[in-house]
Amino acid sequence: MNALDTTTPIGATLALLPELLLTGWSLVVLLVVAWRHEGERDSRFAGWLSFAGILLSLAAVLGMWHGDWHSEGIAHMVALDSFRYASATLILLLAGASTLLSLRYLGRQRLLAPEYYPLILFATIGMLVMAAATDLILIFLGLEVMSVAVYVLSGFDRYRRSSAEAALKYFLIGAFASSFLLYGIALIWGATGQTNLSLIAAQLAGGAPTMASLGLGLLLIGFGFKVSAVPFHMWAPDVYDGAPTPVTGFMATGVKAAAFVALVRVLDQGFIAQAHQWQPVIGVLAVATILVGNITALAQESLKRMLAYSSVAHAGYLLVAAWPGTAFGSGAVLFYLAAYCVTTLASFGILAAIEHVGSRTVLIDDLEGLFSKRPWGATSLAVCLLSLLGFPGTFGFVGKWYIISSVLREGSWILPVAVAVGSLISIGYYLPVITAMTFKPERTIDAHRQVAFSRAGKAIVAMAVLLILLFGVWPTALLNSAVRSARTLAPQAVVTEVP
Amino acid sequence: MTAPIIGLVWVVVALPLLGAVLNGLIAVLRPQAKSAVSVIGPGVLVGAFIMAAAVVVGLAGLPPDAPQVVRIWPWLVAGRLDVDIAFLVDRLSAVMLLVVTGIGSLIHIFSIGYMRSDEGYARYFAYLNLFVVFMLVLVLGSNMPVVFIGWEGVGLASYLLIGFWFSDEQNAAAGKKAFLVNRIGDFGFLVAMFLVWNHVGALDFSTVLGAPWVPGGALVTAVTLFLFLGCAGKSAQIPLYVWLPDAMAGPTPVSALIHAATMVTAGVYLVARTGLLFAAAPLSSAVVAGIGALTALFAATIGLRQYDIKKVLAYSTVSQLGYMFVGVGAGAYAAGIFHLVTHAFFKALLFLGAGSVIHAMHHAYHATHSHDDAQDMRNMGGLRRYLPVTWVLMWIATLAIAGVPPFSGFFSKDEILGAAFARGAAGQPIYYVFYAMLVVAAFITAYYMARLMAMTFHGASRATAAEREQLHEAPWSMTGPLIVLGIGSAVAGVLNLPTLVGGHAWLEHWLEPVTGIATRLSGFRPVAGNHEAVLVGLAVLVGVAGLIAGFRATTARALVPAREAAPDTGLARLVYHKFYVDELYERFIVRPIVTFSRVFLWRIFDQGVVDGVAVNGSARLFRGIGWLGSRLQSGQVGLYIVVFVVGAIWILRTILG
Amino acid sequence: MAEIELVLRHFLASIGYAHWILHVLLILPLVGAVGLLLSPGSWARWFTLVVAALEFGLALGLWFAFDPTNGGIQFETTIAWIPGWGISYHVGLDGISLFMVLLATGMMPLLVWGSWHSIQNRRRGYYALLLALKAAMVGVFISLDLFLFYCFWELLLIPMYFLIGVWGSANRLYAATKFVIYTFAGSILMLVAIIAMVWLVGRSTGTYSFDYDHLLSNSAALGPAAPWLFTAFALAFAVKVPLFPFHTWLPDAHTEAPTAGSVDLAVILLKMGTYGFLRFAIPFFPAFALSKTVSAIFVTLAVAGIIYAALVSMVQPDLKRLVAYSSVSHLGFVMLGIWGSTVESVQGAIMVMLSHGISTGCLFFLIGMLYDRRHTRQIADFGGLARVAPLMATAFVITAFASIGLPGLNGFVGEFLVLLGSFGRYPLAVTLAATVVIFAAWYLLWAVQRVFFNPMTNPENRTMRDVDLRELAVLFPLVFSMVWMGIYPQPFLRRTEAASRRYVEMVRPYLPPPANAAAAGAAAAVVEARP
Amino acid sequence: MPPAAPIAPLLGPALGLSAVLFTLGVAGVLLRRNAIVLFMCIELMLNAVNLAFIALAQLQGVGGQIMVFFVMTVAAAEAAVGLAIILAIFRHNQSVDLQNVNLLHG
Repeated sequence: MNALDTTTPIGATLALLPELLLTGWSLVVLLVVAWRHEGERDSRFAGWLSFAGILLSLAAVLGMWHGDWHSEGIAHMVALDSFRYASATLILLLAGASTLLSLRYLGRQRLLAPEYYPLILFATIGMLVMAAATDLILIFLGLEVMSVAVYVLSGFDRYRRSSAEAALKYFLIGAFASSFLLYGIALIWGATGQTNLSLIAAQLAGGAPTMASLGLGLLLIGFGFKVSAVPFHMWAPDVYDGAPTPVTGFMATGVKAAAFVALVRVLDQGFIAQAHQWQPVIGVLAVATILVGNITALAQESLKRMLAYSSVAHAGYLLVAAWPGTAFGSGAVLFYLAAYCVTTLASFGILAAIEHVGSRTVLIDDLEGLFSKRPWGATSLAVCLLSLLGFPGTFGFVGKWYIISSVLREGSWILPVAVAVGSLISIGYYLPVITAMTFKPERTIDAHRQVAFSRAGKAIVAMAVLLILLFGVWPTALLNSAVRSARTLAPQAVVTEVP
Repeated sequence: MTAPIIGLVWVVVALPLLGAVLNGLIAVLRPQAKSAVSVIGPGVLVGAFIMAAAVVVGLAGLPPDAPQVVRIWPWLVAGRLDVDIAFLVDRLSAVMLLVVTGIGSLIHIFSIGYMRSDEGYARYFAYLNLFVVFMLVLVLGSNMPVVFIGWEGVGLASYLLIGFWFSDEQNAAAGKKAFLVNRIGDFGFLVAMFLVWNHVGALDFSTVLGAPWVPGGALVTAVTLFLFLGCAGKSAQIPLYVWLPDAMAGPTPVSALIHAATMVTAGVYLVARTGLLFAAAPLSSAVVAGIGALTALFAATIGLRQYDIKKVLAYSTVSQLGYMFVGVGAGAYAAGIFHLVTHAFFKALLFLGAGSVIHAMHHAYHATHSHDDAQDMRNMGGLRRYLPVTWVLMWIATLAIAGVPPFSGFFSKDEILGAAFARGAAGQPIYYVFYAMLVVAAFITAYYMARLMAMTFHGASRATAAEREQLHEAPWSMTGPLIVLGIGSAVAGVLNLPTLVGGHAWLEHWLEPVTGIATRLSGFRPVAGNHEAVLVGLAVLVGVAGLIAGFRATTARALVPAREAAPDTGLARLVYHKFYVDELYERFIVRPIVTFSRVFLWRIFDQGVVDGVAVNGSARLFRGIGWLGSRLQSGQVGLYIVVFVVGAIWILRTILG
Repeated sequence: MAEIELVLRHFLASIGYAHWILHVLLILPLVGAVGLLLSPGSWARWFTLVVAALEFGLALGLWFAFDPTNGGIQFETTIAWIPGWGISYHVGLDGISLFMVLLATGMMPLLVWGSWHSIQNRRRGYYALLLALKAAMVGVFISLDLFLFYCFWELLLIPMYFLIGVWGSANRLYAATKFVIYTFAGSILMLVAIIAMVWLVGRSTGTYSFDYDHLLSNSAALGPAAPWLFTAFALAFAVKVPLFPFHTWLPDAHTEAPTAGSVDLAVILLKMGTYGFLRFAIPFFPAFALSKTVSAIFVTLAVAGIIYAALVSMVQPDLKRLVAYSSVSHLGFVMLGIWGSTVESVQGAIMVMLSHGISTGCLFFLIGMLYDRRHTRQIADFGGLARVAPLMATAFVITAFASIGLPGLNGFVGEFLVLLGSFGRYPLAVTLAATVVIFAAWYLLWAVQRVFFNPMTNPENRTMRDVDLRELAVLFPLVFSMVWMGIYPQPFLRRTEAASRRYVEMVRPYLPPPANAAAAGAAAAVVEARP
Repeated sequence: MPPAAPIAPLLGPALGLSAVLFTLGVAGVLLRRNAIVLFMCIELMLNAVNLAFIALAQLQGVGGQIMVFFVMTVAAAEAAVGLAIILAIFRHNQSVDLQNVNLLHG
């Protein structure tokens, strides 16, 4: 319908419309906060302003999606397909939700530098680029834009040692991993002369030379880090733990979502012919991630750390979904990402509301009696945890079911069993949280008095919970949309000539 | 070919059931309404007796070989199984019907006086009526499952009545023990049913008995042996007899009705009912007779040294049941049933007489606030002066059980002895041994009965003067039934007067259509007349000798009340303690099972292995691994990098193949 | 009676009962639960009682509307749910599930009555959870779509978890957690198996569907995967049954749960496992499930469980724990009956499920009443109670005897049919299982003796109240049905026969032929006499 | 396939050097404990990649050189942020030794 030629300047601009809008808007916000950066009011203002920008960008994405904008010929640099639109929508929703969840938190924790919101926007831009990129260079650029912003965000509470430490760890290991990714890009380019995924696929259709395989391996290492797959996951718990909670939520969802959609696009669009090479790697990483993430989470006493490990484990499930390399599997990635992100973000949002001012670690035992004091908050958290667990009737269950389906379809037995076993282990740490909240009496008379949801936060959490339940019961529309989006991911027409 | 009255046989069962329900309601709602209970309880029984008599008369008017099956309603209809609640009215069940309702009525009437002062009066009659219901179902059942209802139901009633005074731990335990030991037998009954079902595909008696069983085959032997296990439980035969002496913890009329006259004879009835099977399984029959003979002798021996008057009678019952089993084991089913009937009379009489004695003693002790044991014969003595009616009647029963002509026991016991001997003569010499055992048992029986009489009624009274003043005969409601039973004990022999003395063996002929075929099939041949005379003579001689010996031996010694008596020593002690069989069971069966269950199955296996190692262990294992993994997450960037690089190298190696 | 049935059937047909009843049964408790949460807390009990009574009243129509001659699924409805994925809301009932639904709904008013005073805190939540639990239970038994089934199967854990955890007794945390993890552990692999089945069947037929009928009629396509799939299904169901040695969650859950929780566990939850075997695990994989080895394993475990649990039950110091172990023993009979694979044994198994629900449920009610009064369940704390609480003692003794399997009460019917029906195929196992008549009497009568009989040594028992009218209203229907099912089980057997026959015919080709029984002929004249 | 580049005489050695440099960087990251030094090692790795791009540009055209510019830009941005973070840590710890950076663990 609306075909764009991305090789023309106007085409490229339109193709990048959401990113460009957001970039422009973020600069405006940056400008605004340069003038208004005193106190909570200004911070909130910046927050709402950023939120408006996100909405604007979201409108652009939805418009493009609805208008079925697609590229003429192969997509250069940026994809114009439903997969991009779907993932961009998800990312923007996450960014918006994170923004709103931060409003009250920053005020409470006296993190009143309004640069926070532009940074979120920058990270979001990076994510959008990653989700859109059909070119390795663009993926790298998007990844770096995102990462640099997130490095700063994770250390945003710079007066706290743990936050600074988180930033340092994330930065050092992140940069280290980026160089692997970059080396991979270099080798692939060297082997094929291409950085566009479809063209790479065309080059490698008959088999990959060693250099390309090596490059693929290095790419996987880089992505492995970003999605926090075992054994590249060890930064994740520490960083998630140290970063301010809304940032953690954003990292655990947005960053992971962007990394996964980019990974899936790289694998399915660029290296589908090499599936026999990367499938064993992804498979082993998936099983290891599921097991390590879940088992280590069992030993956690801090809720945040537990959620961090749980998000590592969920990366494992997502890797399982990435394993088949089919439209079905990619659909599962999208769908599970949605399920996981909605749930995880809501969990971190609730956690952010529970956290004390000052000594911030929330132990699982601290939640005792939450239900009797804050029934809705506790119930929401319980629903989230059940969804993470994959309990029927929740979003997470449909997601897991979809993942298992997509893998079983390809004839793998081990991965579905690993997912099942992982879920089983995970009940060992999700359940005690619910137990603590509901079964145990509060420890002190004024326990949970400090729990504070902003109105926006409440709305976000409530919406997330409703989505969890709604898509747990009526997932049809979303399932279909995920599959349809994923279908657009197949390598585009095999082109042998470089245009 | 029906008599309409037979179709109403359900009324016989329904009446006591009505009584049980009404009395039960009274017990719950108005326990003090004793007069109503006194009317309802025995009333329904008398009504049932009249109805039963009418049914039997109706049956007598029919051709002899036409058993009447009265279907009440379909019960277990599933797949090929089609079991109705249905009653079989034939000549065998007719006899039992009369015995149960007849003796039952008398004992119910007796209970009015005996239990009147008890606070659980209504409850008592509810149970007693309930018992009769189940007993009637047992004898009337036209198929094995319906018999089984009665079979277990009487166990239930027995359980409730033995533990009637449940606040005493001993009574409660005795009730439980009775039910449990019975259940061992019921297990046999069940398995027998399964075997039958598997072979025949039906469970009603006419089909089962008419099925083609291979004579002497393993299957029919197994069926009958399992059945006999059931009978041994219900009828207190070795090795399952242990519950019956304990069952004396119940009220004495209960002992008379359930544990002497009716329930315990159910085993004998069942063997007679399934006589065709036993006849086809000579091995099982020999086992039945052998166990019977052994029990007869063994229990009689224990009876020699008991001091509790009811315990003596209990062992006597066990012993007499042994006689009956020898009879049915030998193929003389009619003889077994005959002894069942006469035994019902004289043993009920003995128990009720004992009840009368206990009632008197208890009353005396109660009035004088004494705490002595009202059932210990050592505390009695010389009671004939205070309880003359009871004394006379008890002697009649004693003579009957000792086999002194012309009292009823003489005829029935004699037939069994004759049957055993005849079997021996018919080429199964083992039966000679059984015969000899029975003869010895007969002597012992006479001996301990004489001892009982001597200790209770004769000699000097060992009660205190104050107590003696309170001793008196029971009211008419109690002595009346005693007298009726006394008459029965004396003359019930005419029911089956042997041809030897010019009788017509009426009962045998009456039962002929039911048991005759089985008797013939089992190869039973009565002994010739002249042999019989010798045997009879011997039996009488033994009985009389036992009586005299027992009486003289007892009166020869000076007896002291229980509290002053020295404990027994040596063999007497062993016998007094019933050869320590209960203790052996306790030590080698009960306690090992309990200990094994508690220590091994529960603590070690259930909690230790399954729960501890497998369930909590695996949870702890995962948690432990998690803890280790968590420790690995040391916070050191260096370590993270190392792990990262290791992973990177692995990926590169893998992807390069 | 027959006329009344006929009239009722016509009436029900005229209001389209068969078309809406199952949906209503499913939704009504949920609506009730939501309404409860929205209504004032002081209404909670009455509100729930009304909903429960309404639910049961509606469900009772099933008794009449059900066609006993039809062995197939009745009241069937299919509504597309996730159409592209072959998932639909497909519900229906047959003779196997009919009584489970009736039992679940029939127990509900009693549960409310039974919890009337014993639940004091957070009443609204408690009753809302009870209602939700009920909906999930009904859902499990009427689902004919595996996705739907699995959802209900798992959803049931949540209300139960909270019921145990919030309103349970001292060790409730451990028990609730153990219950959920144990059952979740069992069933998670079933999810994989269900999906795998759908794909395997889909690949060979071209139709990807979670529909029960579709999967059943094409189960041959599973081929070599069948053993694995069966194992996954069997594990889920075996835990729920619970089949020895997967039973250790049960004593804890039973013991710690509040009365209503224990009752629901006993009455319905345990039946889900055996129901699963009857409905899914065996029909899907008959060749493997009924093969010699697998049969041997299951029959051995069933018999081992029967005897083992009885022995362990005997030595329990805690009344609830004792009854909990006795459940394991009873459910072993169901398993034996299922593998007996004759019409008699399968009908017997259903009857055991039903009667175990009633008698064990009643025992739990009684123990709950004891607990309400004395705040202890230790057998040693009681003694001689029959003196102060004769009615309670009577009810307890009757129920105990029903549980022991006294003929004339409900327990016997099922156990007898199971043993009788299985004897031809497993004579040794049945003989061993039959020994439990001894042990069952042993553990229950011993408990009865120590609780209700014996001297009253503990002075605290002296002032114990007997049951009041409300409690009587709970006990009476149960005791009444025990007697009814014991002496006239025909209405129940009649309704389960066709379905059992159908089931047996379905699995018969995979069985070794049973020992043949001689045709039975009636020799005796039959006198019809119906009072 | 693009037309084979005329000659790439230094391709092998340059790629080899790039690999050596990259490995040296990895080794440095593995062995050193000072955050600054670590960061420099990472820069070394990025430059190794740059070298590889340049070397491969002989084969695949000018794209390699363009990419190097991207990489340098990104490296600069990373450096800015990274040094700021290291500074923040230094404020807390008075050292940039990574062995002291283990508040978060477990």
